[in-house]
Amino acid sequence: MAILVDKNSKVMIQGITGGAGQFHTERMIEYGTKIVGGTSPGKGGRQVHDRPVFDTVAECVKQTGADVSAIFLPAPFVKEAAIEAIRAGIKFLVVIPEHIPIHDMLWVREEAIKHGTTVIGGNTAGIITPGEANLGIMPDIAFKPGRVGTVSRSGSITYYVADTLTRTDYGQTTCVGLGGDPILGSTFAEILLKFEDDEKTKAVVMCGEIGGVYEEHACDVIPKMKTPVLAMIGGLYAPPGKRMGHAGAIVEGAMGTAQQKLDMLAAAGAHPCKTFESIPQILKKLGV
Amino acid sequence: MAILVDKNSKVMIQGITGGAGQFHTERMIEYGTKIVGGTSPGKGGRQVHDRPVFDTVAECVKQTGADVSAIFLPAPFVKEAAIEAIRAGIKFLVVIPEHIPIHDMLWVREEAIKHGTTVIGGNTAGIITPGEANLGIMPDIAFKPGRVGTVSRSGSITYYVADTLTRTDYGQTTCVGLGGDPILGSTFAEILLKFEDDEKTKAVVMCGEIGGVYEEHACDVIPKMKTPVLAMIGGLYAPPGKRMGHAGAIVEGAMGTAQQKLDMLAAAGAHPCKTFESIPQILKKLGV
Amino acid sequence: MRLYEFEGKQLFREFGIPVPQGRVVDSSDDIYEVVKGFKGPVAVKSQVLTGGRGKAGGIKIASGPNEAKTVADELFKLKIKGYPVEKILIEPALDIVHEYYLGVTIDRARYKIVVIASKAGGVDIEETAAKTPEKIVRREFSINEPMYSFDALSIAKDMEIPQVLLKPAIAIIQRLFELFKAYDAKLVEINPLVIKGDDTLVAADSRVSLDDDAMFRHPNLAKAGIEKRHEEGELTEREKQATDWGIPYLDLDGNIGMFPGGAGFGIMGNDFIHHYGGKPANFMDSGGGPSPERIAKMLVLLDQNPNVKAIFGARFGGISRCDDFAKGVIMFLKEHGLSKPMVMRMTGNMWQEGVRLFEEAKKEDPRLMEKVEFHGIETPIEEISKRAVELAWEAN
Amino acid sequence: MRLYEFEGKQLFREFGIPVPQGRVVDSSDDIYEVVKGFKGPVAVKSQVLTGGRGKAGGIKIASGPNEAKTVADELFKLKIKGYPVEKILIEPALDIVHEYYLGVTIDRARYKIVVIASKAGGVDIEETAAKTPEKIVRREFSINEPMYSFDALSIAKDMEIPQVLLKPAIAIIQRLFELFKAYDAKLVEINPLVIKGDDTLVAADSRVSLDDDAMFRHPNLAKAGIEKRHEEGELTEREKQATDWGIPYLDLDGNIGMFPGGAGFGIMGNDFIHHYGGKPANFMDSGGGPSPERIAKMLVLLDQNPNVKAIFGARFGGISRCDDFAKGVIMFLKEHGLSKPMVMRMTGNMWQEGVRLFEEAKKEDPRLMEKVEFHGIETPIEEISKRAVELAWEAN
Repeated sequence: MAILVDKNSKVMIQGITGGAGQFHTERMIEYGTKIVGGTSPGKGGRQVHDRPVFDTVAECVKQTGADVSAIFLPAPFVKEAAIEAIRAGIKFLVVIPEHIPIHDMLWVREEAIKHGTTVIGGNTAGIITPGEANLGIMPDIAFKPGRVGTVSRSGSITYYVADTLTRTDYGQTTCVGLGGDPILGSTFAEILLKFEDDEKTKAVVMCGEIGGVYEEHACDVIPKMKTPVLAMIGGLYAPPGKRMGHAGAIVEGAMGTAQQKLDMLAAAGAHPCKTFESIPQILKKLGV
Repeated sequence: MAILVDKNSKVMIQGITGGAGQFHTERMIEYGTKIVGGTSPGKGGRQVHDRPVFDTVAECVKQTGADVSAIFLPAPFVKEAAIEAIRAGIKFLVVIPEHIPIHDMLWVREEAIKHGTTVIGGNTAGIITPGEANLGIMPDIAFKPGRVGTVSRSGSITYYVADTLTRTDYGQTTCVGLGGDPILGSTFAEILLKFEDDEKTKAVVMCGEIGGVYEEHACDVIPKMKTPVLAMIGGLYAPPGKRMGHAGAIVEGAMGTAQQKLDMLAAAGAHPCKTFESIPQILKKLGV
Repeated sequence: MRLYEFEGKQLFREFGIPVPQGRVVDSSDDIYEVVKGFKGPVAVKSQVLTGGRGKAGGIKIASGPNEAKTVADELFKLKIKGYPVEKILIEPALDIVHEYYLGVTIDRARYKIVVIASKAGGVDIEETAAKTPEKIVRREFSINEPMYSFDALSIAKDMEIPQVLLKPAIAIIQRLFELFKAYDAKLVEINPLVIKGDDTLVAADSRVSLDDDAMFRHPNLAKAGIEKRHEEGELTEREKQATDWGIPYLDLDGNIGMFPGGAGFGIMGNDFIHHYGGKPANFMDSGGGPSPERIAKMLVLLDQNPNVKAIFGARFGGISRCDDFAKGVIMFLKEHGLSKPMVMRMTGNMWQEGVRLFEEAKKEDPRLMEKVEFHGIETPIEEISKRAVELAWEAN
Repeated sequence: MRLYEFEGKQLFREFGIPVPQGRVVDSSDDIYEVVKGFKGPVAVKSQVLTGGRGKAGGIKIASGPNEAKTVADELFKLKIKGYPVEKILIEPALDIVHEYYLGVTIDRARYKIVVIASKAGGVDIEETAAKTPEKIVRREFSINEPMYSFDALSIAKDMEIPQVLLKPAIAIIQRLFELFKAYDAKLVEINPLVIKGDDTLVAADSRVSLDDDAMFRHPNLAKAGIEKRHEEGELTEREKQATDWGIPYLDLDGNIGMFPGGAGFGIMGNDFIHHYGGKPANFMDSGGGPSPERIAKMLVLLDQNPNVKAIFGARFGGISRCDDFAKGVIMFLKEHGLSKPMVMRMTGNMWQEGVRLFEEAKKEDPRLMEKVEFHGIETPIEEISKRAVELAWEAN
C-alpha cells in the first residue's frame, strides 16, 4: 500500500518534450514508474523515450488511460495545464515548477475541488513510493520501501529525513513533497488524512517551516488520527517573516512563526523533532 | 393548488421605491398578494404601502421570510438583482423588465440552476394564481380561479386566453408569463412539468410564437405528460424570422417557424388551436 | 444588430485576429489611388447588411486600379436583396489554400455559448451541417467560464488545422470567443477563415451581430459610428422615426395598418388579417400601459404611411384601462385627424367606458369619428379582422 | 513586492478609487512651489517600504510652503526602521471626519480572497481585530467569482457607512477588489479610508503588495517604474546582484556564509548554526540541480561579502550529483580563489566521487584547497554546523 501513486499508477508528463521533461521522464522510467505518455501542444505524434506524445491531456488520457500527471512546464503555463489535466479526468497531479502566481493556484484549487483531484506543488520535488513509482525530481538514492510516510514543504529536508529513515531501516511508504510555494495544491492536513487511511503507514513525519498556515491547520486533524505524527519545523531561528499587512495579520492571526507552529503541533499530539537523528529515536519509542 | 405562487407565498419587490414598483405593489396588495417587503439599495428603512424597504435582498429575506421576488428595475440592473435574489435564497423570481442583455440572462440562468431557483421573464407580464396571488403587471379582470393552467410568451395573448377560459367557466389554476425576451429564465418544458405535478390543473394551454426554440423543446416533455396540452402559436403568417447566421442555423436547426412549431407540438401530442374560441371547444372534447 | 463586414473586421483587429488590410470607400472616386497602393489584384466587396452577397454578384476581383474602378461603379448601382450598395471594402485579393468555418453563438435552449467550426468552410456550411454533420465541430461553454488554450487547441485539431498552424489558430479561436463575450455578441463568424499561400491564417470575411439591449455597455461602438440597427438591412425612415420614439415598429409590405396592444397580439393579429386575405403594412408594439401621447404617435406612424389603406385596432384593457386608451385615440383625432378608415375593438378593463367615450365624442363632433368604427366585447376579434380587410379592399 | 504609497495610489487612481491629489518629490528643492499650488495646509509623507511610518515621525502636517520645506528637509535626513527617506509625497491635508479600514488579501488555508473591513480604521486595526472582533467585517470570495454591487453594499453596511455615502463606498469596495484581481495582488489596503468634512470618501493611504511571480503579466508596471523588490525595504546591492543572477538571496546580520542546497535546508541549516551559537550572514537557495556556473556565482556572493567570516556548505546529492557539485566548487576555486575558510559536507548521490574529486584537487594543488574542509556522510551535519561556528569565531 501507499498513497497517491503506486506501481499501478499510469503516469503522464505534461511538457514531456521539454529539457526537464525529457530528462526526468527517463529517470522516472528507469526507476520503474509506469510512464504511459505525455503532452506537448503542437507536438502530438512524436515519441519521447518510446512514450507517445499528444497535443492534449484529453487525448493522452483517452489513448493511454493515464490517471496521474506531472507538470514540467514554465510557471506561466501551469494554471492552464493543471486545469486541463483536472478536466481531462486526472485524479492526482504533481506540479513541479516553482514561482507559480498565487492567483493562478487559486484557480487550480477551485477546479481541483470541483473535480475531486488531488494536486501537490507548485515547487515540489514530487512524490515517491519507494520501489514502485518516483514521480518528480527526487533522487531515488535516499529512499527504500518501508513503513513511515513523510510529507514536507522542502525537497532537501525530505532527502535528509528519508535518508535517516533508510539508514535506520524504517524505510518509507510514500514521501510527499507538499511544495515550497506560498500557496499549495494540498495542505498538510489533507495529506496526513491520506496517510491515516493507509494501512501500511505506521507513522508520518511532517516537515514544515516558518511562514504560512498549513502547519497550524494540520492541528485540526492530528488529534483525530490513530497514526502517530512526528513534526519538524524549520526556521526556529529565522528572522521573523513579514506580515502581509493588517489584513494578512487579521486573516492569519498569530500564525507563522516556527516555534508557534511546533508548539501548536505538540499540543495537538504530534511528536516534535529538532534534529534528523531524533526521528528514529522517537519512532523507536513509539514502537513503530 | 397552483404552481409557483399561491396565497402563502411571501412576496418581495426589488425596486419597490421606483414608480412602477410602487404602482404595481399597490395593485398586487389590493388583489390579496402577500407582499412582505421590498428592496432599494440605499433606501433601507423607508416604507412603501406599509411594507418595509431594505437595502439588500438578504436583509429582506431575513426580516420578512420572503421566498418569492419580483424585479421592477431597469434592464441594466436586472442581472445583479436576480443573482442577489437567487443567492439570498429566493426560490421563485419574476423578472418583469424587458430588453435584458442576453449574456446577462445566461449569468442569471447559471446562478438559478446552481441554487435551484425558478426564474420567469424577462419581459414577462408576470404570474397569477387567481384568487390567491397576482405577481407582475397582469390585469386581474380577465382571470378567475379554475382548472386550466396557461403558459405564454406574450402578456396580451395570456389575457385573451384567460378571458376565454373565464367566460366559459373553466377558469385558471395559474397563468405563467414565460416572457417575451429572446432568452428566458424558464422554458415551456420546465413550466409544463410543474403543471403536470399540480393536481388541480386539468389541462394546460401553452401559447408560443414564431422564433426561438422553446416551443420545440417542449415536445420533449409533452409525450410524457398525463395532463393534456393545448398549443397556440402566433406568427403563422409573419415574415420569416432572420436566422442568426450559419452558426445560429446549425445550432437551432430547422426550428423557429410558427407552422413547424405547431406541427411538432401536434406530433408530440399537443392539441393545436388556431383561434381563442377553439380552446373551450377542445377542452370540452377532452372532458376537462 | 448586424455589423458591416468592415466593422466586424475592425473589432477583429482590435482583438488581434488577423484580417486583410482593407480600405472602405463610399464612392468610386478614390478607388484608383487606393488600389494602386495595394500593388496587385484586389477584392472589391459590397458592404450590405444581408447575406448571399457573393451569389448576388456583390463581390468581384479586379486585377488593378482601372478594373477596380469599373467594377466599383457597377457595384454602387447594385441592389442586393433590395438593399443598395453604399459602401465598398477594398482588400488585396487573397491566395486561398484552404477555407475553414468558425463561429460563436448562443444555444438558447441550453443556455450556453456554442462554438461551431468546420474544416469545410465557405458559403455552404449549412449544407455541410445537414449532410455531413461529422464535419461540424461543436463545443459548449458556460457564460462564466473562460475558453482555455487547450479548449481552443482541441477545436483546432478537430477542424484538422495543420500542426504548424495550431498556434495561430488557437489564438484566433480564443480571441473570437473573447470578442463574443466582451461585446455582448449574439453571433460572430469567420467564414471563411483562410490559409493563404504563405501559410498564414486570415479572417477573409466577418459576420458580427451584437445584442442591441447591451449597447449601453459599449459606448465606444457608437463613437466608432456603429449604432442600433436591424438584424438585416438598415432601418427605413419610418422605422428610424419609431425607434426615436421608442416604439418597436417594422414596415411590412401590405396595406393594413396594425394598431395593436402588445407584441404577442401584434403577431396574432397579423395571422388573423392574413387568414381573411389581407396583408398588414407593419408590425407594432404599444408596450405596456402606453400614454395617450404614445398612442397618438403610433397613429401618426400609420396615418402618414402612404401604404396604409385601413387601420386595425385592438386593445385588451389590462394595466392600461380602455377608457384611457380611448382618450388617447380621441386626443389624436382632435389634434391630427385621421385620413384612413379604422376599425377597432376594446375589451377588458373599462371597455364599456371606452366605448362610451367614443360615442360621446361622436355626438360632440360626428366628423371627428367619421372614419372610425368601434366595437366592444360583443364583436369577436375575428370579425374585426375581417372588417379591416374589407376596408382596405374598398380603399384600393 | 510592496509598492510605495504613491505607487499604490497611482493604481487606485487608475481604478477610479478617489485619492488626494498628490505630488512626489525626491528632494526638497521643488517643495515650495508644489505646496504653494495646493493653497492650504499639506501632509508631508515619507515614502518608505515599511510600516510604522507614522509612529516613527515620517508624516508631518505643514501649514504652508515654508514650513513644508523645513519639514521635508528633516524627513529627508530620517531613517525609518533603517530605511532612508528618498521620496516624499505631498498632499493637501485632509479634514478627517471618520476613518474606516478596508483591505483585500488571500486566506491561504481556505484558498479564498478575503475582504476585511472595519468602521474602526486607522493604525490600530489589528488591535481592534484582537479585542473587538465584532467590529471586523469579513467576506470570502472564490477567485472565479466577481464581487457584485450587492456584496459591496453588504460590506459597506456592516462597516456602518452612512446611507448617503453607500453609493461611493460600493464603488470603492468593488474597485479595490477588481484592482486586487487585475494586478495579481497579495494585499491591497486602504487604511484609513476617510470621510472628509465635505462628506466625500477618499483613500488617505495605500498599501499594495503584488505577487512577484505574476509580474510577467503586468509589463505596464515596469514601464511605470514599479519593479521587483522586497516585501519590505529595497534590495541591498548584493541582493540586487543575486536577483540579476536569478539566485534567491537575502542578507542577514551574522557572519557565517550559508552555501546550502535547497531552500528547505537553507532554513534548517540556519537553525543549526544558531543552535551552536553562530549567526548566518545570509539566506540562499541553490535551486534544483544548479550548474557549475551557478555554484560559482553563489560562492562569489559569499566570498565578496565582507561580513562573511566563514562559509558553511551542505549538499544532499539528489538530482544534482555530488561529483558535479564538487566540480563546480573546484571550478570556482581555480577561477576566483577563496578568501574565507569553508567547511562543507556532501552526501547522497555520488558523494564518494565528490569527496574523491576534492582529494584529487588537493593532491594536484594543495594551496587550492587550503581553506576548504570537506566531509562525506561519515560526519553528521550537526558537526559541520558546529565547525562553521568555530571557524567564524576564529576568524574574528
